[in-house]
Formats: sequence, C-alpha cells, structure tokens
Amino acid sequence: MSGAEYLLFILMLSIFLGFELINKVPATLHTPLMSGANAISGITVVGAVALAGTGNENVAMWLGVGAVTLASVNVVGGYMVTDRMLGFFKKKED
Amino acid sequence: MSGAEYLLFILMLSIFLGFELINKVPATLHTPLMSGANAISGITVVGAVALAGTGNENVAMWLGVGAVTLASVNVVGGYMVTDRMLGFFKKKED
Amino acid sequence: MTTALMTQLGYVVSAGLFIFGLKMLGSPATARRGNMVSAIGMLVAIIAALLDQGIVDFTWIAAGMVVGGGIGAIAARAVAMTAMPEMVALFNGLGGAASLLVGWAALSPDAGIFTLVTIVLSILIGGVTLTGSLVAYGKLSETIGSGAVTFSGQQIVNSLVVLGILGGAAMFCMNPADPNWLYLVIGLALLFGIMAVIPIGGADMPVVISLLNSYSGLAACAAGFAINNNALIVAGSLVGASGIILTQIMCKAMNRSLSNVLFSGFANVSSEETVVEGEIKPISVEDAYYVLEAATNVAIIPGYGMAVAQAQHVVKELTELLENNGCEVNFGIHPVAGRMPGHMNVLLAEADVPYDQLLEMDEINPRMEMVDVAIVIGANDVVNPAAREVESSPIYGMPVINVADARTVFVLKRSMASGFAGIENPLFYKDNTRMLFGDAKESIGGLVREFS
Amino acid sequence: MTTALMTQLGYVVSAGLFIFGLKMLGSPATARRGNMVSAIGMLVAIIAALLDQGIVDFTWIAAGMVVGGGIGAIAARAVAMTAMPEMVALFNGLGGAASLLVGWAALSPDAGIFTLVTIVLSILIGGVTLTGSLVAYGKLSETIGSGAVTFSGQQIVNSLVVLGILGGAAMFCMNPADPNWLYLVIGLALLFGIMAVIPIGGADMPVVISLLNSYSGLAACAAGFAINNNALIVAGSLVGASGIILTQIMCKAMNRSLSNVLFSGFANVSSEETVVEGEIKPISVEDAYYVLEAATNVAIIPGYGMAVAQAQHVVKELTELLENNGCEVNFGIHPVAGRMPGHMNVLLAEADVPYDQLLEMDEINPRMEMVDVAIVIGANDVVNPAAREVESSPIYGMPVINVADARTVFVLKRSMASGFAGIENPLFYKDNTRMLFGDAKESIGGLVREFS
Ligand SMILES: NC(=O)c1ccc[n+]([C@@H]2O[C@H](COP(=O)([O-])OP(=O)(O)OC[C@H]3O[C@@H](n4cnc5c(N)ncnc54)[C@H](OP(=O)(O)O)[C@@H]3O)[C@@H](O)[C@H]2O)c1
Ligand SMILES: NC(=O)c1ccc[n+]([C@@H]2O[C@H](COP(=O)([O-])OP(=O)(O)OC[C@H]3O[C@@H](n4cnc5c(N)ncnc54)[C@H](OP(=O)(O)O)[C@@H]3O)[C@@H](O)[C@H]2O)c1
Repeated sequence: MSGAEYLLFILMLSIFLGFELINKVPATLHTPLMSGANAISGITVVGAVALAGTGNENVAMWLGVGAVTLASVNVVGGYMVTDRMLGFFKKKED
Repeated sequence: MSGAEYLLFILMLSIFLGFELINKVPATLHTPLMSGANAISGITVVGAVALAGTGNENVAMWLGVGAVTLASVNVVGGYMVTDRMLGFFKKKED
Repeated sequence: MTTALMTQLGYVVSAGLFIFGLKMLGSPATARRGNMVSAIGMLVAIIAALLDQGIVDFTWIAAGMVVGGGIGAIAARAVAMTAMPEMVALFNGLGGAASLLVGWAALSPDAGIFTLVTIVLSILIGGVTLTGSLVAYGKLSETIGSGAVTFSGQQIVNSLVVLGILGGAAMFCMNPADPNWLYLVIGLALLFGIMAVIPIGGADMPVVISLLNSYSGLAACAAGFAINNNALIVAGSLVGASGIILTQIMCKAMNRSLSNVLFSGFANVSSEETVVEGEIKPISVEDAYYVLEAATNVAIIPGYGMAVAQAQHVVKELTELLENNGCEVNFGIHPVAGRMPGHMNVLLAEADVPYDQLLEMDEINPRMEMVDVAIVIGANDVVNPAAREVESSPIYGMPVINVADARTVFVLKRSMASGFAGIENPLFYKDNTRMLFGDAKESIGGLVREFS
Repeated sequence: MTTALMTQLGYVVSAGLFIFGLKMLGSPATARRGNMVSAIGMLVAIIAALLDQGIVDFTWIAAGMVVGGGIGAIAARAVAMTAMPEMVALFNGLGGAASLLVGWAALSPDAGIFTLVTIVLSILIGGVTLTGSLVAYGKLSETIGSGAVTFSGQQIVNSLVVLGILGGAAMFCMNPADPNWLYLVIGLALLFGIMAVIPIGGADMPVVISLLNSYSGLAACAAGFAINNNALIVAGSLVGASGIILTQIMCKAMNRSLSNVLFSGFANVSSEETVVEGEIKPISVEDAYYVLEAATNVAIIPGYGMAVAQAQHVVKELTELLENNGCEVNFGIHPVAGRMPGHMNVLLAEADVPYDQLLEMDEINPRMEMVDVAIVIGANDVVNPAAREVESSPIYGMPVINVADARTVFVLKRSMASGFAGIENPLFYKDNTRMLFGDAKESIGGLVREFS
C-alpha cells in the first residue's frame, strides 16, 4: 500500500483543521452547518463515478451506480436545502 | 514524481491549519512564537541526516553534515531560548 | 499535463474550496456564499473524478446523477423548515449507504490486507449510519413511535451483534474471496444501526443524528482509504469533525455525557417527585394583551412547541406589533431548544426575524432583570428553574434561560404536560408566571388580533 | 512493521505534536508546555529520520548534532533578553542555510524537472534567508550601521540580480549537470538577500525578520518537496504561516503596507515640520516622586528605551513600591513597542511582572481617563498623538496609546531626540506632560530610592 503514509498525514491534518474551523461556527448556524456537512459527505460520489463507469456490467458497476445515485441525492439535496435555509438569515436593515 | 499530488494536499492543509493556529496566539506571546517557529524551521535536520549518513565521503555528504550542524544550532538553541522566555511568564498569585 | 495530474489538482482545489466554505460559515453574513463555495468545490471534485481514464461509459453515471440529483432537488424544495431534523437524518442515511456501496464495490481479488480493513470499515460505518439514520428519521417524523424501545436481554443481544461483527470482519479479511462473510458483515452492520438507535428516546435524536453525521464522514474517509482517494479523506474528516463538535455542544448544553445519551434515556429517572409550591395562574388572551400593551421590554423564548405549532410567522407579526408600539423585543435562544442545534434560529430566520435579534443564552440571561414580559412559546425544559434550584432533579446543572428573573412570565402551551425530559417545571407555579393555555399559533394569533 | 513505515508514522506523530504545541501557545498558561510538546515532536521526527535504511555511518551525523546543539545551547543560555531580536535573526539565517545545503545535496544526476525546480527553490529561498537574516542581525546588534543604505542605481542593480537569478535558475534546470549554473544561482541568491535588506532601516528589522522567518519555513517546505519528505512540508508550512501573520500584525499596528516597509523607509518623508505649540516642562526625580506618592492609579507605557536602558527590573521594583503604597499599577503594551512583536512582554515577564498586569493597547486606552499618572518609559512613536491629530504626519492613522488622556504624563527619556520614525512628538509639549530627562534605569532607580 504505497501512499498510505501520505493518506495518514492528510487524515491527521484534516481532522485538526476540521476542529478549528467548525469550532468557529456560531450557534445560530448550527442547523445549516449540519445539513451543509451532510452535503459534503456526499463526496463519496467522487469515488463512485469511477466504479460506475467501467462499462462492464458486473456487480461492482451496479454497486457504483447505486452509490452515485444515493450520493447525488445527498449532494444536490444537501446543498440546496442549506442554501434555502441560509437565504432566510437576514441582518436587521432599519 | 509520484507522490507530488499528496504533497500538494499536505501543503495546502498545513498552510490553512497554520493560519488558524497562529491567529490564536495572543500578542503577549509573539516573541516566543517567533523563536519557537524558528526552532520548528530547524526541521531540515530531518532531511539532512539521511544525506549526512551515506558513508561515502562526497560533496553531498559534507553538505549534509553542514546542514545537520546548522539546523541543530537552530533546533536546540531555538527551543531552549523559547523555554527560557516562557519560563518568565507568570500569572499574578496574590 | 496528464489527466491523472489534473484530477489530483482538481481534488486539491476542491478540498481548498470546502475549507474556505466552512470558514465562511463562521458568520451569518458570509454563510450563504460559503455554502456556494463548498458546492463549487463539490462540482470541481466531480469534474475531476470524471476525467478518470478508467471511465469508458458515462451512461449509467449520468442516469444515477440525474435520478439522484432530481430526487434531492425536489426534496430540498418541498421540505418544510419544521421538518429539517428528519430531512437531515434521511440524507445522512443515504450518505452512509453510498459509502457502504463504494466500499463493497472496491473489493477486488487482489486487494491487500490494508485495503481489506478499510473496505470493512467503510461497509461497517456506512451500514450503521444507514439504518441508524433511518430509525432516527422514523422517530423524528413519528412514522414509528418516538419512545425508547427497550426489552429484557437487550444488552446481551447487542453484545452478540458486536461480537458477530468483529468475528465476521476478521473472517472476511482472511477469506476475501468468500462472499458470505461479506454478506454477514453487511447484515450485522445494518442490524446494529437499528439496535443502537431504538433504545434512545425521540428527543435525543438530534444528538444521534449529529453523531451519525460524523460517522457518515468517517465512512467516506474509510472509503477514501479503500480506493486511495484524497478528496474523500479530506472531505470525510471535515464532516467527521463537524458532527463530533455538534454532538459535544449538545451534550454540554444538556449537562449530560454522550454515553448517558446513548445508553440510558431520561425514561428511567423520571420517577422523582419535585415538591412544587404555589399554584397555577392561567391568563386569558385579552388580559395578556393588556400586559403586553404596557410593556417596553419583551423577551421571547421559543422552544420545540413553536416548531410543532408552526407559530414562527405569527410570532414575527407579534414582534412587529410590539415594536411599533415602542417596545424592545429580543429573542433568547437556548442551544438545545427544539429538536436540533440551531433549530429555532432557522425557523425564526424563515419568518424574517433578523439574526441580530436572536440572542444566545449567555447574552439574554444578564438582561433578563430588565425585561417586563418574558413570553415562553412552547419551551419547557430549557426554561426549567429546577436545573438551577433542585439538586435532585435529573436536569440539575443544565444551563437554562432564567425567565423567572423577568417582571412577568407568560408560558404558552397546550396543557400542563411536561417537556421532553419528562419532569415537573416549577416555573409554572412561580408568583410572576401566568399560563396562556392553547396551541401556540392560536394563542399568539389571538394576541395579534387584539393588537390590530 | 517495516522501518520505512515506522519512519512515516513517526513523522505523522511529530507533525501532530507540532500542531498541538502551537495550539498550546495560544495561552500563556499552557505556552511553556506547548513549547515542550513541540520539542518532543522534533525529537520524534529526528529519531524517525535516523531509522532511514540509507544511513550507514552515524559518525558525522553525531558530530554535527553535538557541535550544532552545543553551540545552540550555549547561545540560548548566554543571550540577554534584551538581545532577543538579533538572536532570532541569527538562528533564522542558520535555518535558511541548512535548507540551502539540503537542496544542494539533494541534487542527483537522475533528478526530474519537478525535483530540480524544488531544489532551485530551496536553494534560492534558503540563500536569501541566510544573508538577509545576517544583515538584519548586523543592523540590530549595531555591528553594522543600522541606517538604510541607499545608492543611486540601486533599483537597476537589484533588477539585474533578479533577472540573473531567473535566468540562472532556468539554465540550471535545463543543464543540471553543469555545476556553474548552480554556483551562479547560489551566489546571486546570497547577494540578493543582502541587497534586499540593506535599504531597510534598522527599526524595521522586526518586520524583515518575521518575513525571513516565514521564508525559512518556505525553504524547508521546498526542501521537503525536493527530498519528498512530509515532515518538512508540514513543519515548513506552519512556520511560513506564522511568519506571514506576524508580519501582517506588525504592518497593521504601524499602519503601513508591507511594500512600504520593504521598499521605502521613513527616511524620505521625515522632512515634514509639525507646528508644535506649548513648551517643554522638565521635572526632577524628587518632584516626580511627590506626584507618584499621591497617585492611586498609575499606567506604565514601556518602549524601546526601556530595553536599551535594561530598566525592566527596576521598573518592577517601582511597581511593587507603588502597589504597597495602595496604588493600582497597569502596563500598557503597544503591539510594536520595542524592536520585535511581544518584546516588552518578554522583558517585563523576565522581571517577574505577572502577564495579567500587561494590558494590550485596546484594553488600556478606554481606562486612560481614570489614570492619575501615565509613566512613559523610553517609548516615543507608540505614544505620539500626531498619529491621531496631525493628518500630514507620516504616522497618521497608526493606532497609539492615548497617554495624554491621563491626568499627568511623565516621559522618561534622555533627550528631546525623536524615536525611530524620526518625527516630532507633540506629546512632549502638552500641558499635562512633564519630561523626566536621563537614562530610564537611572531615573527610575532615583524614584525607587525616594520611595524607600
Ligand atoms: N435542540 C437540540 O439540539 C436538542 C438535542 C437533544 C435533546 N434536546 C432536548 O429537547 C428539549 C428541548 O427543550 P424545549 O424547551 O425546546 O422543548 P420541550 O422541553 O420538549 O418542551 C416543549 C413544550 O412545548 C409544548 N408544546 C408542544 N406543542 C405545542 C403547541 N402546538 N403549542 C404550544 N405548546 C406546545 C409542550 O407542552 P404541551 O404538550 O403542554 O403543549 C412542551 O412542554 C430539551 O429537553 C433538550 O434537552 C434538544
Ligand atoms: N516592536 C516591533 O515589532 C516593531 C517592528 C517594526 C518597527 N517598529 C518601530 O519601532 C518603534 C517602536 O516605538 P517605541 O515607542 O517603542 O520606541 P521609539 O519610538 O524608537 O522611541 C524610543 C525612545 O526611547 C528613548 N531611549 C533610548 N534609550 C533610552 C534610555 N537608555 N533611557 C531612556 N530613554 C531611552 C529614545 O529617546 P532618547 O534618545 O531621547 O533617550 C527614543 O525616543 C515604532 O516606530 C515602531 O513602528 C517596531
């Protein structure tokens, strides 16, 4: 498994960074944060496309297609609903 | 250059993380931060040892030995002087 | 530049965009653009992934994306803001399912032990996330009963499932060619997700969802290790961190430990009897109107009942009438009011309440003494003074909003029923408390009519 | 577990320790342990590096470490706290030199273009860092003149050097076998470091050092790419970020842009004449004592002069005497007081002043009106009211400590000479200002003797 050492590094750095960033999100925005994070977790679509596009119609491909579909729901739905929520947040104008 | 893509990832994450962390250091500690960061930049010693230990007494090895020496000054001196400074910082007891 | 390199650069850029997006979520003023930035990051990552040389046929990819994206878009438009908690739970489950499928599909005959372990991890975490989220969805939407389901021997059954998972996973790693071990692990992971969530009460679902949210990130991470993909690892870790932090915040705001939430509901402790002094003093809408008419400083404390009654819009109307009447109005938002963190903020924002009028608990409490009328709308536990006064109370130590410090308190609810924690609320019996019984939307509608 | 894997795990652990260490530097209470954690991280990284299979002979490694470490240890013990700025500059230069050497040594006949580029970068950045830091050291320690060195045609010479570097670097990447291009690049990088720093005035050296500190991190980063080492990349980026942020903070506190600092000193603008009204009112140590004796609230504003006079210990004595006399004493620390960020804090900490007594500019300014006596000890620019009042002043807009708001101001300095910015200070002529001329250590020593 060449590359695993790099992946470990990347994992560690992202976790630290995630903690720093999320800790700064104010309580007001915790619901959009949750649904936004949810949308990001749809990143699996990136892994799934390679599996769904092999062209040979075997089990792995169908699994990949399923993953693409489910993750797409997550991505599109997650970002749209977060955007809808955040659109409500307004500062007092008067 | 296999691995370069990982290195880019690691670079990006560390820079973001560095900004998050350093921005939180209070002004009181800026001098120790500077000398502490200096000590960390002595990390080149890690790259230098492999070059200094090849055993064949060519230019590369002598360059490596030079780098080990200089970086060691930086590391040992940097951490010690930072520790000395931080040792001065005390909270009011009474 | 080779396409492989372009793909990798695309992943680096997309990870950077996710990070920037999360940074921008740090303030309400930039949050919406932050979400856009994050979405662009996702787009970049998907385009980068589509450059993969191994992709020869885009038909099924396109089909999956269109179907999935379409469903997502419709759901996102249709959902009511009051139903956000269950929506997030459902999406979360789908994310877990996707990781499960990716892990499964990544299985190839020549996989090494490291890859096998990460495959098992992504299947396990993905599976638990899927069924756990579905149960949480069911409880929140009340499709299934929201109570805690317990039965004798539950501990033993759960222990057996865990042992089975461990054993099955080990056997699978040793015999990757035999699909039965794989099926066993998948089945047990799905079962475990159900078993883990059913004993938890409906009102603790936000904690569960948050934790499962974190898991869905970890599952993506594990899938990233399995297929050697940086983008999945970075994005997955960010999600993992987010879920864990929200979980911590909720537990702290409830003064409970995570293990207390996961392994024992309030159900068992609610046998305690608080000795409550004083009597209930109901008030009519008309009398309440006279008091509010004379008030110059009003604090509104919303809770889960406001979401149930869908009263946010009429609350906004009342706020405007009060303000036109020369009264200062603020909202006091408890971190665990409602059924998910930030729930009240979203509902009130939907009703056009500006976010600088929404004060956090620590901001409103010191001002409470200057408040003429505190209107508690469908909140109960988050304003329960027992948390400060009654040492034997199960919620003792939980920080609450001190409405009793205001000159007068109106409590709007339908009955004397207790809130989620199932305990008596001495607030209702205080001298300066008046109960305005009825559905919150109707009661406030009545007040609005009196004003206009 | 292979040793290669162990090495990599060691690097991951060490990077984690660096990150934790920096996190702990976020508060004075944990900072010292944070530095320890970071040092342990370095130890782990070095041990991991020593596991490398390619190392067959440890003799020279050990020799280098003992010699280097010994020198570092001696220097760290011997240096006076007032000499910290030059110490940091010197160490910084050594770090740059080490990166230069590593980049150079990494050159091998079979290096690809990516590696060659990173080698050139680490040599260039390392070289500039080395000589730039040495010049900064010279200016700070006054081994060489601290003034800005300018000559006609300087721009042209610098442009030629930059062109030479670019050309040489390109030629080197195309003909890596010909060492002459390499030598040319090294020589020009060293020259450029000198040329870049000599035109900058001595008091701007902190900004330069901070920037060079950032460069030394980038050089380590580049070396990391050259030899494919994660530990160097992570640690180098952290240092790079730290230097950039400190540079920004200083520029902001001086209300100047980075390019203004680097490319034009104050020297050219100081021809302006402020019309100053009022007269100088000197005060004797004895009279100053009587005023202080009656004061109940004193603010001390230290500046570069306190470091020059090494007056921090006697200042602490005075503080104690005042406090025993029932007076409240606070310190107001300007972000660019002295000659490096946090300079005053370290000096006062050395003299045992607790850090919670050291207030930042934004904390002390609103309190200034309640202060009976503000004692300005060797500070000048950081208390110059021209920054707020005189629009034509070169420091106009720089945030300063508003000592003139105090009932009485004592200014301790040796003469009417101006501070680093070379401009008149209208503070000295204000009605409520009294000048206590003389070396700060002696003046305060006199006050201490009066008290006891
Ligand atoms: N937000 C989170 O993230 C989160 C996470 C985990 C747990 N929790 C828990 O959830 C609870 C939240 O506290 P809370 O004060 O918001 O809610 P609560 O304690 O659950 O009380 C809600 C109250 O609203 C009333 N209500 C329900 N429907 C109503 C309607 N249509 N009109 C008027 N009133 C209505 C109910 O009384 P009636 O039936 O008499 O009307 C009930 O007493 C806390 O115990 C918290 O620990 C929250
Ligand atoms: N700290 C940083 O990070 C940093 C970075 C970049 C630039 N700077 C610049 O450095 C300056 C710092 O301001 P500052 O107010 O601390 O210092 P300053 O403006 O340089 O003034 C120092 C004063 O101390 C007096 N002094 C010198 N030796 C003394 C002694 N032995 N006893 C008593 N007084 C003595 C000098 O007057 P006499 O000669 O009359 O005694 C001088 O006016 C600012 O212009 C700032 O922009 C600082």
